[in-house]
Amino acid sequence: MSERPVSVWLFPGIGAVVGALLILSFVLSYVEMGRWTTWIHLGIATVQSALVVWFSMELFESRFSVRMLAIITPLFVLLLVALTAVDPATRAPEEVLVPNPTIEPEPNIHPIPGIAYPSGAGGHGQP
Amino acid sequence: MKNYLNDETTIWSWVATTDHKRIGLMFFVLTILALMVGGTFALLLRLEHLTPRYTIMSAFAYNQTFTLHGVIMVWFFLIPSIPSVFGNFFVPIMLGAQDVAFPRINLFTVYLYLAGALVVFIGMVVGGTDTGWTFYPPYSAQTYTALMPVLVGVFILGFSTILTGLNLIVTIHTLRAKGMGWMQMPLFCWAMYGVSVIQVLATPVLGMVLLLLTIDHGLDWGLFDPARGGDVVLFQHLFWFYSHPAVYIMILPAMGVISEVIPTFAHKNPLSYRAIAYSTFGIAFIGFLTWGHHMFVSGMSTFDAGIFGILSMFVAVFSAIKVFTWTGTLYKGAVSLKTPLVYVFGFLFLFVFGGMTGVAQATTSLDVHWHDTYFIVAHFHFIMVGASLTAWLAAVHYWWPKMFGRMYPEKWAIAAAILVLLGFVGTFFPQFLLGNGGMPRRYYHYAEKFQPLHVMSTAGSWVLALGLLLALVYLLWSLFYGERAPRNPWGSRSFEWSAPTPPPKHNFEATPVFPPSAYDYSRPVEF
Amino acid sequence: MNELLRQILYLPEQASTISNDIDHLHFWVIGTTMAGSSIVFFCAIWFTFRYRRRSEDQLTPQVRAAPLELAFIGFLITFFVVVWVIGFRQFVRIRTPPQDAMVVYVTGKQWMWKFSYPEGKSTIATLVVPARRKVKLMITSRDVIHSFFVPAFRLKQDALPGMYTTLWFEAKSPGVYKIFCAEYCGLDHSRMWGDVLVLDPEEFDRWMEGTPTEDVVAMPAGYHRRTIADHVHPEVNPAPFAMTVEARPRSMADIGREVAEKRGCLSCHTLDGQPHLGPTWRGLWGRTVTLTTGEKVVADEAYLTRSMMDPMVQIVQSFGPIMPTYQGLLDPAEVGALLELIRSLRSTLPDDARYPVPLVDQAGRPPLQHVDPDRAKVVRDLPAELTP
Amino acid sequence: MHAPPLQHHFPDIEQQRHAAKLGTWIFLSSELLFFNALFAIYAFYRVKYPEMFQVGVSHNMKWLGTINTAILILGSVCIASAVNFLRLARRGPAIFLTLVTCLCGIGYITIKSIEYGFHFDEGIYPGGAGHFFVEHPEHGLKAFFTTYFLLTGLHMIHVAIAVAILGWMAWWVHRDRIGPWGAYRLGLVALYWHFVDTIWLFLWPMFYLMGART
Repeated sequence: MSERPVSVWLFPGIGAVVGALLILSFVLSYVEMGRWTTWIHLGIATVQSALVVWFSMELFESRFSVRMLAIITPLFVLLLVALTAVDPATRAPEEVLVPNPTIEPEPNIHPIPGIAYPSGAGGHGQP
Repeated sequence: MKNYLNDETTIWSWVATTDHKRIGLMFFVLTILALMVGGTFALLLRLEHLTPRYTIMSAFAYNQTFTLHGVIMVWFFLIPSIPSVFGNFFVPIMLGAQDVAFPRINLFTVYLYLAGALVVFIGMVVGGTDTGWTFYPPYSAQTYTALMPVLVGVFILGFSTILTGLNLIVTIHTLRAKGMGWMQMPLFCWAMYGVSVIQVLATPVLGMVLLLLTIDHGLDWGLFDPARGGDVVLFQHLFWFYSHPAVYIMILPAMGVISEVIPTFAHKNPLSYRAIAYSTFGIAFIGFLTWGHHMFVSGMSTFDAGIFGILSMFVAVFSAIKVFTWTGTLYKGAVSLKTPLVYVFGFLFLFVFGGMTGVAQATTSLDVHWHDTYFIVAHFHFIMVGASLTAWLAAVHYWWPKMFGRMYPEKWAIAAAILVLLGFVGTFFPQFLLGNGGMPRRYYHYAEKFQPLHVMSTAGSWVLALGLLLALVYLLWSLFYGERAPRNPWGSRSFEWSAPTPPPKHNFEATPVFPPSAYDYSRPVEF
Repeated sequence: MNELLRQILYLPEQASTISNDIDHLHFWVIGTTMAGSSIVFFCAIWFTFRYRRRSEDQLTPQVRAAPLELAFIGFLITFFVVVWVIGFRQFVRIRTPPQDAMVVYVTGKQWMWKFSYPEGKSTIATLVVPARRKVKLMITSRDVIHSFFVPAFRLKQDALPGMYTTLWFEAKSPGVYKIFCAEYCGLDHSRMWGDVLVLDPEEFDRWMEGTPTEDVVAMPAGYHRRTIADHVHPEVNPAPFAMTVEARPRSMADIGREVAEKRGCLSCHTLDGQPHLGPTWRGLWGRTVTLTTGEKVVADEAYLTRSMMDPMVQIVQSFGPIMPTYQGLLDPAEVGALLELIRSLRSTLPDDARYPVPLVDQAGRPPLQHVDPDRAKVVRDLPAELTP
Repeated sequence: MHAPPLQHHFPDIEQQRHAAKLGTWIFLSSELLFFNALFAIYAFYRVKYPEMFQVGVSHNMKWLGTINTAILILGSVCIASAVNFLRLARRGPAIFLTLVTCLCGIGYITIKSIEYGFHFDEGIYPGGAGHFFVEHPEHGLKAFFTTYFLLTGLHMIHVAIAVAILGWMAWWVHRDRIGPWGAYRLGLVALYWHFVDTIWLFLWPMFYLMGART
């Protein structure tokens, strides 16, 4: 944190730009973008967070060590997310198997041969 | 003469100290206790394997023993053993600072370690868990043993590691002495910087994974339960994203110690300072890309296995550069063979052999046969015990005079070193052959044909235990009866030897002025 | 040379076609490993003696060796990449099963392997395959992760619950090869063994036609074949005064089973999936159940406890209102134990999973494309007792 | 109006400030990695069940999510200006803006709780419990909503912590009559708030926008 204060209107300005991007992203969510939906929304979010990090977190006046950290950590996020997401994406398609033969119980016949349902009161067969 | 040990001797001055040297000593005692507990579990496991079926404990007790052996050795000894002890103690002195950047946080890490150890001990006493130190669901989500305390204990300990890493990074960035740039710093500080980066960036993922497993086990949210859309391979991805960098957390400090010991005892500058410094960073960052080689046969896609295979190969290149530079440092030096150097030679052979078998496993097709067999057990013990424990012993002997002001008995130390190295090879070399023969890991009951190799391995483990006990005995003896250590017993040019032995509370009488390089042996020693 | 190196490295015999190539790569990589580490070690020893310290204040020159180091790195990178390329090509060969392979379904269950053949035959712990024919295994698990590992074939594949993984091999010659479970799966993980019984194709056909395994092949003397009851067999697990299998800490599910027997639940309900007077408890947990009123309910703790205490309110379709109420008879611990028992029987396969056993070719079902039609027809006409 | 205690082992106050800022940034990096594991879970399940995630996303209420994002951005602007005012030695507006940020945080938590209430009404509970999953038995939905509750729940906890610390800092600035020299300490807490805000800037499209065409 350096001692030099900045103009009072810098941060509201940044807030306005981020807000505008917010509205843009919200509107875009109604537009049918097909494959690009994910990347566009994430792109806008990256721009927004880059603005917040660069100005609000005073990265513009921090020393090199802090900036390096602000660049490396998102790289690690990208690294884990990408390499974890590649696995299900490139898995071999599930084998086509014959469905499991489910045995449908016929209504009035008891599943065990030789045992009949007690008919009459409490009998199972009523519709 | 006033030094950090007898400055003030009330209990409170130790319990609430913010002196990085006292905190290093406290971690030193705690990690040795952890080594003893973990070591006894290891000996019990080896005893059990004398006969193929029941020997001294039941299958359930065996499963608990190897789990606790893994948890205690990995998290309570290997990870904190060099960064928290020698990193805390020597990095400020090497940089010419009076203390670490955040002394109070440093003290907090000791109490986090104690809290984590207490919770895991409760778990151990209450029943201990039998899932292995890798906690793979769905078995870990279904086991009815005391899994939760162990998970919470390791979660707490994770924060202790993160804060130690944070402390060391900020210290190295902000507290270097006047005129000491990044390339004038001793190489041990480079290794501590690399380790701290991994600690800060990898341990949070472990914290989250253990938290998720606690939720899955306790609240049954079924995040990894395949019947509810979960996927067990996902847990393995997240667990190994932490656990492979954790393996580099264990080996990088060992490399830092070796980069300090070899120049001192060879009285020669390292073959190339930049090679070691940059390969530390290489290992720290590429280490994050290679976790998939633990999962070649676990249902991961073939394409992903290929990517992880080639990335795992590149990490080995950086380790090879370091080994090449260390061996080159001995060339044209003035080598005097003392105990730390005996351990270093053990390190060199075992680390290269262990490391190359690691590269062999990265060739995906060979790993299909080796995965989850004793070949893997032998490989990581070659690195963890053969390289990391040997380097820890070298560090203990190398810095013993500076820490306690006493010299250890040289003859006994070399005998103990020979015993440790021979015992180690006797224990773990047969396990390579067991792995080739197809003996799976974590087996209580094994096929008869593997018995001779198991008996050999158990005999080796007794020799290793004997060597370590001998080292403990003469080191304790030297604390009281060892001869007084001079300021610079090894004639080293590294900066920590310029401080008086043992160093006062604020490390230096006057603010130190260091020579331009920590390894300049072409000029006579100044301190 | 191959045989000598195999003996030295204690590798089992090379029984599958892929195992020869894997072992060749193995010898190359282990050879360089041994060479590399011994070179480093002897260099260090040699430098120690050649440049031992003669006097305490001896000074040493600053030495620079950048080009040598770059050459060393270059050689290493090329060696690693070459080894990786060979290794990955073999890995792809292992992981892509051929189209014309014969299919066998493998199911790992806590501490045993079950094999089922599309022709309808199924065996426990013994996988019978014809020699010199490609066999594709469809591997899954009923509860936790297991790993199907045959050292002699140099092959291994994890059995994941809720997912089918594939593994293929081609056995070279008849014989009996051990199967191990390589992924830790609980108490008797170390006893979850099995055998791959490789037969000549004609013998395999006779076995498939129903002659029991013992008559088909003479097992080597004293070869202990694994059966279900093995892990309780005293000779296999003699733990006289330590923890025997029975004395291991009983989980809630074991207590629940005793409560179910004591309270007479098992007289109407079954645990292994067979329909009986009451609905079966296997796979009931979390399943959507349709009631006689046609309404759908998830069988969770609430539904199960309510139907224990007041069974007449929600009766499952096609079952009679014959269950007595247990209000006041069961104390809370017993109810909890019963719930834990039912929960332990839940099916970890997703509901829409294709369960492979037994898939005998029937009129109303699509033809089994991966089975030769003539063999399926022969097996179908066999008397019931010969096909378990 | 005394200067902060210059700790014995720091050469000068500027070095101590840089150390404090670097320490906070490293702590934020470890927090980001803490969230990273959950981002990886979201990515894994989104790739595994793409169409179920579209259904899940379109099921969430987009309006509430957007209002929440606007609130957090407003909070971020206020706290940044508060640090700036404190550096200009105008303590009144600084305390006022810090309290406004606290209010934003509380507002965010109430809206989030209301949203959770709507989910519980529909029978959506974490872990795939609840009658919603009886009508829609697909697995992807169970995975989506469990990840949703985990990520937004953890984020809400972080917002609660931020509100608590900001409240304490506002009281500290007021009680000790803090001058411009103390601005860097308020700045550290501002960093934490901006971090929480940045995480939500990513969570918002992930759970509300991506694939929600209705």
